[in-house]
Amino acid sequence: MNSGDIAFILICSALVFFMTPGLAFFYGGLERRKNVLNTMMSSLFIMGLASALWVLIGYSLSFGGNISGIIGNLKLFGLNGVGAEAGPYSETIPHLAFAMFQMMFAIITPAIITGSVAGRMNFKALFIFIALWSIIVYYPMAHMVWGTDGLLGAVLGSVDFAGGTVVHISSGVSGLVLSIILGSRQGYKQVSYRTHNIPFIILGGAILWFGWFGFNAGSALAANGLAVQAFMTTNTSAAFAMLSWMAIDFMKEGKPTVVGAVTGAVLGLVAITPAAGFVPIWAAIIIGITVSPICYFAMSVVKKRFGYDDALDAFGCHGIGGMWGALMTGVFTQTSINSVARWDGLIFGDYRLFLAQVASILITVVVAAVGTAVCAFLVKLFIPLRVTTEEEKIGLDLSQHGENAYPAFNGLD
Amino acid sequence: MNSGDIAFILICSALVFFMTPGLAFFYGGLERRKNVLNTMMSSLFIMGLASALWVLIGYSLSFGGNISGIIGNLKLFGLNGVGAEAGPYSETIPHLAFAMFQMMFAIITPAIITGSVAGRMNFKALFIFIALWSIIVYYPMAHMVWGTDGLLGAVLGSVDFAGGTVVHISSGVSGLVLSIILGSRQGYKQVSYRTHNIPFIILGGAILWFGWFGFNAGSALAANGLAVQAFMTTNTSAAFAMLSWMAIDFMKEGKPTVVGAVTGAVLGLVAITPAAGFVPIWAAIIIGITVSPICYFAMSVVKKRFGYDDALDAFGCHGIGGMWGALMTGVFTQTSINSVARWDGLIFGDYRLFLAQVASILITVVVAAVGTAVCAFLVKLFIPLRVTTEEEKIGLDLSQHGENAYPAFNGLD
Amino acid sequence: MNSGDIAFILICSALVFFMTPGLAFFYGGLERRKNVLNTMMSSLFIMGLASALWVLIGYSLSFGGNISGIIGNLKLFGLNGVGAEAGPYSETIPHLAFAMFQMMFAIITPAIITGSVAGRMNFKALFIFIALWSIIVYYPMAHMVWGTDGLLGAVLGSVDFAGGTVVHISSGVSGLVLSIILGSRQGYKQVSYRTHNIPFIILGGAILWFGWFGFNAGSALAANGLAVQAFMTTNTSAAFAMLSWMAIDFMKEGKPTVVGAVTGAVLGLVAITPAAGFVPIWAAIIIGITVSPICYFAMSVVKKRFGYDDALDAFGCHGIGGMWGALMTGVFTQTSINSVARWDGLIFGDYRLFLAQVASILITVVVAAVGTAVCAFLVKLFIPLRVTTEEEKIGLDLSQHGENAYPAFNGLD
Amino acid sequence: MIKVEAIVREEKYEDVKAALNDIDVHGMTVSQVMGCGVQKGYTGVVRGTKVDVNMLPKIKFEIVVPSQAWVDRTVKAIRQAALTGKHGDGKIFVYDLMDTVRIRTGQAGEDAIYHEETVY
Amino acid sequence: MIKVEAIVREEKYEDVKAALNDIDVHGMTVSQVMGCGVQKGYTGVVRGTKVDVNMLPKIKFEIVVPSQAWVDRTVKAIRQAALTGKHGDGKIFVYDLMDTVRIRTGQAGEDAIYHEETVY
Amino acid sequence: MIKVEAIVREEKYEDVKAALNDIDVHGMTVSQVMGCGVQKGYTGVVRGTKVDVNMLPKIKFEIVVPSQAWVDRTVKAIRQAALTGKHGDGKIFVYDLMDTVRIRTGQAGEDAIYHEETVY
Ligand SMILES: Nc1ncnc2c1ncn2[C@@H]1O[C@H](COP(=O)(O)OP(=O)(O)O)[C@@H](O)[C@H]1O
Ligand SMILES: Nc1ncnc2c1ncn2[C@@H]1O[C@H](COP(=O)(O)OP(=O)(O)O)[C@@H](O)[C@H]1O
Ligand SMILES: Nc1ncnc2c1ncn2[C@@H]1O[C@H](COP(=O)(O)OP(=O)(O)O)[C@@H](O)[C@H]1O
Repeated sequence: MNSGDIAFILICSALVFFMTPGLAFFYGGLERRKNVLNTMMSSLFIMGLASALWVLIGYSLSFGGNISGIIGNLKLFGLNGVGAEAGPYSETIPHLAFAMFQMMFAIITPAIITGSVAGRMNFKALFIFIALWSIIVYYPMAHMVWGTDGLLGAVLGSVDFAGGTVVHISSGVSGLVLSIILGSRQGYKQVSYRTHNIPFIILGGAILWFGWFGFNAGSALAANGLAVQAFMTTNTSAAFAMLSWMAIDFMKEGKPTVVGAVTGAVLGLVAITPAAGFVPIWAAIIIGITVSPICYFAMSVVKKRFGYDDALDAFGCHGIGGMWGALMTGVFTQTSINSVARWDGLIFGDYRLFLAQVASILITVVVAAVGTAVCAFLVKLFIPLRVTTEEEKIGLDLSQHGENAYPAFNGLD
Repeated sequence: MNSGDIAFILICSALVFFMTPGLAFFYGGLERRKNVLNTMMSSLFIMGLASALWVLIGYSLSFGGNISGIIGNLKLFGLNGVGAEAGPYSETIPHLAFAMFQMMFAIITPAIITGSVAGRMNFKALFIFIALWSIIVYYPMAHMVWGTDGLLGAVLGSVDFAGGTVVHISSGVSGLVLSIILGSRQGYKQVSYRTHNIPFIILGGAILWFGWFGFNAGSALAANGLAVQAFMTTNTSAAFAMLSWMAIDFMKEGKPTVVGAVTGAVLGLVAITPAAGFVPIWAAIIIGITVSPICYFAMSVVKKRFGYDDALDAFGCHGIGGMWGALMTGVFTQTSINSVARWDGLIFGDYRLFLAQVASILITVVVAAVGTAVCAFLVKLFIPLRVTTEEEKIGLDLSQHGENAYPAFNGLD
Repeated sequence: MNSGDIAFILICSALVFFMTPGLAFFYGGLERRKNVLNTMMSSLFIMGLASALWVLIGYSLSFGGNISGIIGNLKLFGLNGVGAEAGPYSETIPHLAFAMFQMMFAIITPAIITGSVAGRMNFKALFIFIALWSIIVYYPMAHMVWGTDGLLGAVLGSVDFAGGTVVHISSGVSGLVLSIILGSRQGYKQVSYRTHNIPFIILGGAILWFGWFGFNAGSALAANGLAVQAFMTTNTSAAFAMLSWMAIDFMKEGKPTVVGAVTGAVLGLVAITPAAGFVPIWAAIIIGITVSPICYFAMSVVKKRFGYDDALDAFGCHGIGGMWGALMTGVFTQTSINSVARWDGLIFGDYRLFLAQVASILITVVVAAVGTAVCAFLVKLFIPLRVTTEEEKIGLDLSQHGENAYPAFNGLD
Repeated sequence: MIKVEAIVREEKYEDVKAALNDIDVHGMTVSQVMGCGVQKGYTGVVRGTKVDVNMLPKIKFEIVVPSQAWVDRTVKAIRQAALTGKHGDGKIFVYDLMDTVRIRTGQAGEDAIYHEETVY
Repeated sequence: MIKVEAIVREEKYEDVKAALNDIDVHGMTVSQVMGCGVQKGYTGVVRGTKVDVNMLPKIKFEIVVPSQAWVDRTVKAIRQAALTGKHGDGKIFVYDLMDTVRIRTGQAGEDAIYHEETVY
Repeated sequence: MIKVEAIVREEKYEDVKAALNDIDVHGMTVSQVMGCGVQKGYTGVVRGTKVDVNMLPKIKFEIVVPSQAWVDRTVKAIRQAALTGKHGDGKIFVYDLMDTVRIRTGQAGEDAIYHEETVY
């Protein structure tokens, strides 16, 4: 037990927790005014639901025991036996602290999905979907990548420092699949969807960046040199990705946009996530610079070409950005930085990690896509996934929650 | 001295500090637009006033010496002698760090009161009231519960991990009493008061939850297993209380509201506060689930029945929620979790702690109610407590501060 | 290496990072609606640009080697060799952690400048200006004050705990000079500029205060008694400065304004910055109380008299407040609190530190003023500094970024 | 068909609405406007600098009524509710209408604004 | 010169705009208003307490057209687009204008609203 | 009683207000509206995707004046202040009023808008 490490993980847990409301503002600002509350609520309720599930069964299914490298078991039901002593994942902090830190990841991951389906999903259906998805997709993913004897990590040898596959690819791909199952918003393509509150996007983006330090540096599970390294690669990638998006905006439209700059920063954060504690700082620069154009292309060209309505770009940001990050981890990892990686990256002459990363990405895509389809199918048995046309027109704030976000701003109080 | 503990308490102090502006947004969003600045300012100025008082006399009166178990003395005036060495309340952190952490509680507690009187109290009267109340109610309460040889803690044996009585019951009850003394807002009951900015409520609620980790986990005064335990019970209670309010909303209106979900989360945080470092996680689940229906009842039925105008429900949330939490602490405490408690809770077969909790709640209610009446009486000698009818109509932002929160949103700035 | 210290510096770095978006909201709320995004973006892009520059050359030029006490060299280019081992500035944390913590200062400092030029500067020119200014003014300033064998610190013996000269005087004076070079906004003096969103000012101010704990306490570079002392002086000065501004408002207009209270708090934070870890708590009270009237005078009388358009008072707050703080550091410093100071302050009978402080202030003013003029001249060679009259009228959000902050609030989105 | 347009103080919004309800005028359209006139605003203070606020928020009521008799009742009710006696109480403007159509039913003229039962 | 003023449901904003475009009405001024009439709002719930919302957001279109024939076309287009058949669909008010001036050119009368090429 | 209603560019708000002050028109009511006409907006970009903004923010001035002579002066002043020569400068609409009432005094007709001393 080390009080410095405990202090660090406790505060990092709080920081990661804070990211979910940050995401609510990031997404809420991007949505149209009539849907802002529903969009925010779609992240917020998960702070309740995913916490509750995690305490009851989630931690146990993710990190307790091991069934074929795919999922844990229920021996730690209700966090039974998870207490002040060290657990199997770290010797210097209580087992419960590890469970808590991991809980915050189990909250924000499903919240990311909701960006894809903003503006049209029935809130009750979303509630059930998220519960199912946590069980069917998230806990297995967490186990496979980070759990004892997990398939992707321990067996295959792929690495994921803070959740490139578990968090970003899984949620981004699930968002895409769910948005296709739901169909596009009414008038998608005809009507232009503008953001309704850019300062909220800035606020959300800033909270995300702030919290991401806890996310990535905290994933060292100790206040040590590795945490410092992850902190620095994180900030560096975000900074360069912001600049690189600004450059694209500038070259294409002559003006760097604010939404673009914030989006770029988030992309840099997404892409460095799997790599943060494995790569040198110069690699973080490369990862940051490259992720923006790739995702810009995905959001502006690919999305249009294929015509899916990934409303707030959960797939375009987290799906694509996460894949790029996971691949680059296979390119730039140095075992001398973190010996958790078995092999060096491609650029240092070893292809094994790179192949493991590719395999890991593919398996994650399949698990997320199939799992999402299954969850959607199950929910549909009981409740329609989508709101009615009229509810959609009126807006989801009023139709799903009976509320109006800022009644005073065109109303009279 | 332990650098891990010092780091932890410093950061936790910052987190608790951040809760007061969080409360400002939580309250500000709930108020009508014309009163939003006054509502926020009612929390903000306390960051100045209560800090100043605390440094000068507050810490000394609360934690310096002991007069009949009721209050401290003035030996530590101006934090004289409170420095880098350990103090009487913890061996691993500087005495000044303890004084600082406690200061943050002395800021947020009176700020909570202001929710009850939003929309009608003269700002100057409020300023003086808060100064008096800190001295007449808060410092004695802090001393009685947490001070050396304090009446409620050391003598009676009641426990309060992070401020169920000191912070929540005392402020909630004071809010109720002050709101009755002031009288209702004009047109209360006829006119419906809607929230004016729900995203601000979300922002404030999120900051509160985030900061509450510092509030409760920090109350362990060290980065150890107890802090981890308190962190986890805190989040668990908030999560379940959010879900339980959503369930009520759903059952009663068919739609979970966003304001309700955030309110539920805050209630869960309030209720777990006295219990956080004393109860097992499963008890936190029970506390969280039960607090929402109880407070829902208080806010929607009791308030209506009795007709008092507890404007933003400081009493309904913090008063009732705090009492429930303090009672439940008497039910679920395990001395094996924290040996500060002398006895186990009711459910483990010992009634002594439960009785001490009941006594402690009653004494707190009396101190807060009488103290508030005295303070209000004193203020009234010099200055009217309430704004004029016209000032109330025009709104307190303009009449008390000469400002308009968002002139550009119907103006043309 | 000490894990408590590492945890502390990592979290403090995150806190200081968070101040820059805080500043964006503080400034954004103060500006007119049509310029809010540009105002926020002027802080935000620096999170990208200054981070990138710092990693590449900034840290090396500031803290690597020493050329005549004025600037470092390029030996640490790309943070080469700055890693997990301790560096020359602290033995208990990795060298990279120190570089990271310092990076956050290199971000917020140029962001402060942008307050002076809000509403009229060409964004592209600002981008280049900030890059140049970092190299020509900031890195030398950081080196001279804090670097090994720096002119102002090591040689002259002046002290600056967390950046009174480096951060506040340098940015405030640069803002003033740049605002004079640019000229006033159109209609300045005829048209009244009102704040457009006071809750955002509150939010920004609260985040600044919150982050400032990391700024000042973190500057102890360890979780120890000195950090606790700096934390307490910081809060105390902010609290008294808030109260003292409220008193001025009350005496002059009969009503304390919210904008004033927040401004006062920020002033208290600015003024205590150089002094935080050198002075006793009672001195923090004096510094806090005095800074508000001085800056009030600067903003309301001096600015009007001389007619410069320091739009959001970067000079009035940071320039003047920083000078006052640096002076007071020469008055109240006690070597017994922190032996980094060679001499006691004036009030304890020694004039040497005071003289060093005066010299240090003067040199900083000259470096900032000349450096800013040079940077502006260089930028002007390639690109006009100011937007066109029409662009200014339409607003910088639309003209510089093609965006509208809240289209939904008078639009119909 | 005549339109009564009243510009009143912001804080009188609820009173005017209630007064209209009392005389059984239920249909109305309301908006937020800014206005100046004899009353020229007030002087605010931002960081010690005086700032003139010379456009004040006002509420505009638009009420279409069928006859001059209704106009008189409406004007009277509004005046009573909106009066403070101080400058800035506002103005009432009366316009003639060519026609009115109820979108739901297509009814024109008086029928378009005649109110059956009020429906929630 | 005649002004057609239509108050429609908020969610019909885009439909009405499209319908007007279809009949080649390109010039219009739009604003957000609140309204009540037969439709009296809904009841919200804040923390378990019922709250009456009796002014509902509506959109006001103002379209100046040159002739009665245009009025008829415009009214018809709006009605079709804005109709739900439920209370609250809104009203259309028609006013006579004395004059119109195009600021850019100084043209008055019909010329002021006649549209040449649409320019981006 | 005649009402002059001018829809002008947002950035011309202060200029128009000043111009009206110069010709001693002090009473006015102003609101934010959106408009389209010949000028059809601009194309924004959100994350690389083009987004059409075809309703542009405009400012509506409503000024009631006593006579045609005042109308002419007012129209001229507004035109001069609001002119850029580019599409989108806006329109001025002129309406006849039946009556005007000053709420404070109950004065009707011209008296209702006649301005004594301006009061702060
Ligand atoms: N000539 C006018 N045209 C249009 N609106 C006017 C005119 N005069 C006054 N108003 C509106 O009426 C409001 C109150 O008018 P004002 O002259 O200040 O007060 P009073 O009518 O009590 O003398 C103004 O704020 C403005 O909105
Ligand atoms: N007499 C009136 N004067 C002005 N506006 C009216 C009037 N009656 C209705 N309105 C406007 O028309 C809207 C719809 O009217 P309402 O009576 O609710 O529905 P419907 O016309 O379908 O019966 C109202 O919200 C209001 O804005
Ligand atoms: N027929 C109309 N009815 C009502 N408002 C109109 C009409 N035509 C134009 N407007 C208003 O005038 C503004 C400017 O008109 P526009 O045709 O774009 O420019 P211009 O008058 O310079 O040709 C529009 O944005 C709209 O608000």
